Amino acid sequence: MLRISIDKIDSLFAAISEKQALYIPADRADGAAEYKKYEAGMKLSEKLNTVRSAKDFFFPQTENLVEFKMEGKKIEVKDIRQESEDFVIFGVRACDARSFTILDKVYLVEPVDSFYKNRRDHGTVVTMACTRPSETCFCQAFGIDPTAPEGDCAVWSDGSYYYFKANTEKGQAFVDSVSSLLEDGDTAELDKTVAKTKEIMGRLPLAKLSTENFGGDKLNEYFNSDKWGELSESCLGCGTCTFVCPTCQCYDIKDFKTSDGIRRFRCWDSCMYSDFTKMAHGNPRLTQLERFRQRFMHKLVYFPANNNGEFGCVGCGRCLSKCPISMNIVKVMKALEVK
Amino acid sequence: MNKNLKEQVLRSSGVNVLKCMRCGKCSGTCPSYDEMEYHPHQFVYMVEKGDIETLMNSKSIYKCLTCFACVDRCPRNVEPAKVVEAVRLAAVRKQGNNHMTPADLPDMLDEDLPQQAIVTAFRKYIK
Amino acid sequence: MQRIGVFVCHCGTNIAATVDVKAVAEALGHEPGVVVSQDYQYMCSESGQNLVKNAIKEHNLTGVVICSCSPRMHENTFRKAAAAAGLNPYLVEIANIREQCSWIHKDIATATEKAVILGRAAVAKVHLNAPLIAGESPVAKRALVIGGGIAGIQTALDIAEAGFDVDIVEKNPTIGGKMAQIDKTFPTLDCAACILTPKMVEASQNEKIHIHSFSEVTDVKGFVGNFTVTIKKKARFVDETKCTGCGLCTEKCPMKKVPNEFNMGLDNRTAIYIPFAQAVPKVATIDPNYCMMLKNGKCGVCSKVCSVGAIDYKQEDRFIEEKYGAIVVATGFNPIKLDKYDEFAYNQSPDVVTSLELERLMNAAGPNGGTLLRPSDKTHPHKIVFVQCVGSRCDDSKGKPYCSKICCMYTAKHAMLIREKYPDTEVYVFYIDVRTPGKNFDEFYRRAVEQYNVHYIKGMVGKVTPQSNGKLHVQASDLLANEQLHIDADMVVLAAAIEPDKTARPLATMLTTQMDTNDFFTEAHPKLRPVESATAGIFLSGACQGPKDIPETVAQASAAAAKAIGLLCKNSITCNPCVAHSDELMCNGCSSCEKVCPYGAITYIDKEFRMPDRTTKVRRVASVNPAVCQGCGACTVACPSGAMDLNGFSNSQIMAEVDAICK
Amino acid sequence: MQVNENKEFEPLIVAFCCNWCSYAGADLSGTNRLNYPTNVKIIRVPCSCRVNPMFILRAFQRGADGVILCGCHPGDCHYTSGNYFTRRRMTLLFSMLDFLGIERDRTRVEWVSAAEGAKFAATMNEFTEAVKKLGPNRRLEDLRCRKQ
Amino acid sequence: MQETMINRAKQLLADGTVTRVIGWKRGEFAYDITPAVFESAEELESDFVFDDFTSANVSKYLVKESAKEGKVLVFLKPCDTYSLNQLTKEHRVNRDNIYVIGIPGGPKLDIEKIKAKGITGILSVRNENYTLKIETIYGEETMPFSEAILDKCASCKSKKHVTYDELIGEDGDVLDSNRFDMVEKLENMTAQERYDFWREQLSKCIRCNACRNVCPACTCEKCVFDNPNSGVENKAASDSFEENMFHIIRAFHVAGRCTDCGECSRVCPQNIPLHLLNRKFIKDINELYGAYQAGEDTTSKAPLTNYTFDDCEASIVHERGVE
Repeated sequence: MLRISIDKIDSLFAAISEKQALYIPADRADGAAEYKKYEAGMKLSEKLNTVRSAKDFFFPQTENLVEFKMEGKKIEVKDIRQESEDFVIFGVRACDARSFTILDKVYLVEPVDSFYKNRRDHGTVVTMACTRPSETCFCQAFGIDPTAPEGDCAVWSDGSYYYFKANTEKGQAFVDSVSSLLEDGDTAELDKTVAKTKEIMGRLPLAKLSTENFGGDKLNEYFNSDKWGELSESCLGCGTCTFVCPTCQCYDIKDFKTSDGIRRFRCWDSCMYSDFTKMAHGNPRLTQLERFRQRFMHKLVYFPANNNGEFGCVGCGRCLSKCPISMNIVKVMKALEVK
Repeated sequence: MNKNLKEQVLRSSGVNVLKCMRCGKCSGTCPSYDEMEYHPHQFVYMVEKGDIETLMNSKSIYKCLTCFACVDRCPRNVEPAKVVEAVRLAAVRKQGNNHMTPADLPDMLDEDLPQQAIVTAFRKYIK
Repeated sequence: MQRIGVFVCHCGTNIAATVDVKAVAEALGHEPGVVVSQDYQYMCSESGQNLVKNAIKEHNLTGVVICSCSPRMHENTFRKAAAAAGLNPYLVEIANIREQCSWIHKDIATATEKAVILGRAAVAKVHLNAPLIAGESPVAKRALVIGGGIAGIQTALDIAEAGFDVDIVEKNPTIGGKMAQIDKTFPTLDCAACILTPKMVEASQNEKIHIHSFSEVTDVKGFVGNFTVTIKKKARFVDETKCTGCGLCTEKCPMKKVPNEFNMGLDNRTAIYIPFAQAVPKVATIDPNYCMMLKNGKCGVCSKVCSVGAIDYKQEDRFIEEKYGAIVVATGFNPIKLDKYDEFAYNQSPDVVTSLELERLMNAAGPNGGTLLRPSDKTHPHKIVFVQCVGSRCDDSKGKPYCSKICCMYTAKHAMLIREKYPDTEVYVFYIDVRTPGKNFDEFYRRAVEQYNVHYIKGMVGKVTPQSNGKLHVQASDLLANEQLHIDADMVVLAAAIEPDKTARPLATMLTTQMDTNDFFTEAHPKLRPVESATAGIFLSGACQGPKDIPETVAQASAAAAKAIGLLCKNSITCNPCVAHSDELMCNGCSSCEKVCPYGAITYIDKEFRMPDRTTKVRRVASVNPAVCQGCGACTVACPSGAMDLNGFSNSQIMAEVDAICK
Repeated sequence: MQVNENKEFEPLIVAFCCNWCSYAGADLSGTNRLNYPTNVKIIRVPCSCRVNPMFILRAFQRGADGVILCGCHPGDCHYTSGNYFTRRRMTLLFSMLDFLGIERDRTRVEWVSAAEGAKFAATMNEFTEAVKKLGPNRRLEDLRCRKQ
Repeated sequence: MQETMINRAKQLLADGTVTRVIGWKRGEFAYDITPAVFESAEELESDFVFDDFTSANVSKYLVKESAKEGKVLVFLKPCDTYSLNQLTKEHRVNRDNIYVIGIPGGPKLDIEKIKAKGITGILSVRNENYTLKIETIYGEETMPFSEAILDKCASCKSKKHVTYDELIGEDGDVLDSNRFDMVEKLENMTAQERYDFWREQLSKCIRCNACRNVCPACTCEKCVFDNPNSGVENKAASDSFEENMFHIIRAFHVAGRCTDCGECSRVCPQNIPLHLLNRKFIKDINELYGAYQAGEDTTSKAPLTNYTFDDCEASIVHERGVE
């Protein structure tokens, strides 16, 4: 398998970033990790995951859609779409990698979202297998193997080397572009690391979490469950869970008045917000209970119903650690589950 | 007028002499009035004018009993006695004008005088 | 869709000389929503206004922008013109391109550019203007005067004279106030009673004036033109309608050792009493603290001697409620308590008295029948020391920071009267400054010095010590002679500072009027609206607003009456429609707005809302009384949710202006 | 406002003036023909206390380089107490802007009475100069509103 | 302590004094505790928890809960009682419908600080003599208790309960805290340094509104930032200006009302020290208008709805700072 010694990773990053923009998870001053554009000397974070997910690269929090120029009483519509530059995201975890599959099911089906597609076409996702999962991890519940991440190219580490394997054509192109820096090597050490990780995965507190009682056909079981009241009672209605979530895909479109016209942009929305999907006639979900239910029903029932049983959650655990009042999808599943 | 001295007196007393409305109640209330060359209300006014040296050289400042009657009764909270004390301090601090040298001490020893007083005076009046 | 007309005025050459008015009209014509944009020589002229009126009709305009002089000049002119053409007057906005553009700039290019921007801001604002209709609220044709001293009496007489009913609420058993206690008045030296009592009688006999003596205001609700006031008529245990004021009961009452407040406690009265001979109403009152019948049921003498059966030991406090259009506050003043001034020995010697006590000592109806005698031994004083500014102009906790204003003059009066009546008495006046601004005031003071030989000494008394021989040792400074004086006086008279009556502050709270830190009522404007409070419909009369002598008090009393009459004359009040309003759906009921409202225009109501889940919820929300609100907007910023907004200057309007200017 | 290489930087100043004192003071400086720069654009408000911190931020967002708030002198407020609230609100707001590193000379409160036409003009001249020295507002601008 | 609280709550439920109890409910792990309403002895018995991680200020829930029928019991730490007082003062809660039991305050633990040490796979956290024994899937770890306490507890302003119906344990005192140290440090920087500091911090903001929604002073029926008519509404910052504006206006709206409970910084998923903005206002208010502690009582006039004739002018901002 192609590999590179861990202490040479800087040269690999340098080589990639020469050709295209490279983003890697790096530690911030406050200790948390976030994706940053690679600059010489930047260190790959050892944190399990970033606070914000990798979906930002394809579906940024705000994005300009169109501009209207106004002069006096004349209005001119300006298409501001531009072809994206090629870029690489390095070090995406298996959970986030799966989230792109989910987002693709929303944005790449007809009508295709040209903004999303543009970025998706130009971005290469290089994933990184996990070795030190956290208590909040439950990707296994959604059939994700963190030791064998998806993405254009997967990378493993055994502590001494990074191993590379292309999953797609784009991934192969990526590997080819840096092949001069890679060498072939045996995977005996790596196999041990993977086996160890798999063993740890089995011991995680949420290892037994199962989705078998959820899915597209469970609408009637759960929609009117009397648990929703109790579960949503403490919800503050903030958007933390949705904004750190790698699969949340809802957005709102707004107009901003600039000095000489209007800029129409979209920005993430949250089903936890009181004006979520508010329309001219009013709001279909008037209480926090309904909005809270929407988020979980969407991930556990509605999304699989429309996507061949695929769930809208990847078990990254971000909402578990970031919710101000520690209410999350795991607690909801456990409370709700009817066996 | 010596600006520095005035500053020093104002600062060490913490008194705002501009609050004085010249009512003279301090002088009306002062038990040492007749002993003084400059009376409490004049004191305040002289400090305002910056005429501190005259005060420092006057015996009046040592005639003040610091009974604080003027402080208590001043309708404007000017606190004349604090100004008096500040001028005394200014006099004490004036270099070259110290009232004692170690050589003076033996002559001052007096069996009626508590030693404490001598030590205190010595500390206070020597450089 | 908005249809806005823009009208650019040349103002002769005032604007046109530095602003290219044609270019401004042209540029603004391209703004969204503008359907007509014209310029004209004099827009405020008859023909200019016609231009606007015709355009409104012809183009069916929904908004008008006039680029002209300051709105302070002609906003009303153009609003009237718009109204005449059938457009709501509040759909007119003015862009000030004269005072704030053409007159201050010289370069035509930049001045024109700025004029366009100012015009654009006005267009942006007028897009968001809403038609406003000035509300009206009826005026109750009755006034309330709180306080029955000379200020209250004068105000009541003037209002009654204009034909309106007026009620006086006086907390004491009789009206008359402080002036009734005064012996003579400066600078004419006429007898206070001789000029006051006829007014008291006039007030009592005027059909329009209703005196509620021995009464207090306990609650005030409502707003200008429409106050509802609760008055407590305290039990006096005598039926006012029956009592003839014959005074027999007061002669027979066995409880004769009650300190007489009318005489400043210098002598005694009975438990049932009439404060003084000319009291109005002349009705007896029983003092329940001393009456043995009320205290332990043993006596009943007054009831037995009363030939008309007016005594009613079972009488209770009564509350009456009345509606008023205007309220005049005339709560007056009191001398401050002197307990904290130990140095003047006020509490130690009966011969140290306040000036008001001296008034009683010298008054023919006073404790000594008008002969000045020392309270201690009833001997004639030969040396009297007056001390000025006792508690006035003080920067400490004991006194008041202000000048009490009246003391210089009454002390000159006292000194003069004493010297006149008792030429063998020496009089000393210790002063800090002698303040005599007033008609014939300084002449009066000079007479005291020159003609009556009163010793005026610049300096303050430091200490007064009662001696065993009955004299008062006065230690003082003479600042001009630079010496300390020691005088053995027979009497010392202290010119105590005056302060607002204690009832003023709770009253101010009820009236939602403002007070300064000294508890004087604050006038609406210190120069231009001196007799109105900032709360509409509340007027200020006399010393409750600040220290005043009698002539000033009477002048202000009549002025307050004039203001009140001006209000009462109206059948209804047109309200300024540019007032705040609260969006109840967004209001939190947090009370922030109420706390910054200077007018008390905001109240809270519990309102029922339909909740999303079809339940109902009762929530506390703010409600603005448009008749009281003056439209300052303080509440709009205090409101964190933005529920409070201001008509005519709404958040969105101001932000639209900002946007247009910064474009 | 834009900076042009060969043109001096001309700041945009937004002045909020209370109707009763400062707006009248501005009128007076006009009546007396006392010049101040065209950079200053006045917005009339009933009282200085009507000015919401949001308006001030809005002005900066939209491209103002300086914002000045004028009201009646303390004690003279037409509504008796409005400017006292203004004073506290603006002191705190300006302190916060300073805390965030926004140049303090971009904001000011000045009390101008209806009689102080000369003071109004002098204040505006002075303030415009002070803002000119700071250069364009970059720390509190919205790039979307920057003029091309 | 937990036992005492549960027993007292059960008593009050049983004798009908209250119908519901607001407290904390245990979670999946040692630290993920959720505020909850308990209605029965059984629920209390099985789920009620009070330990080193029960840091959430539950006073805000009283806005909703005290409007319902029946009295509600709430356990409040000293800092939480300030919040309740402020809510009472602003008529946002019905105090008569609340039964407050004052309980001892922190210091409480910050799981983020434990995780920042690289400790992961956390199964349990035990406090043994102020050393934390942390059991993880990767073995046991230890760290000093003092290094893991919440920032808000490290600068605790008061151990005193300002309102309660009964107390469990002793009442404490108002403390001399060091809470303004960081504000002062920033004040002493140059404007450029402060600007850079705040840009770095505020650019992290994802506008999740957690700070606002957790804040007991932010109980508006509709926030200006959610109201399209307010002129400042936005859902996400499209420009750094909007990041600044949101936090300036938010801090301004709670100026003189913020009780400095520290929840905003605790819940921020991006670790932005938002409390510094609030503390800046508190510090300014204390220095310029006299010491004022929001929530200390329910009657005093708030600094921004009050004034004195001789307040300092706004130019004081120019006069005092460093450049």
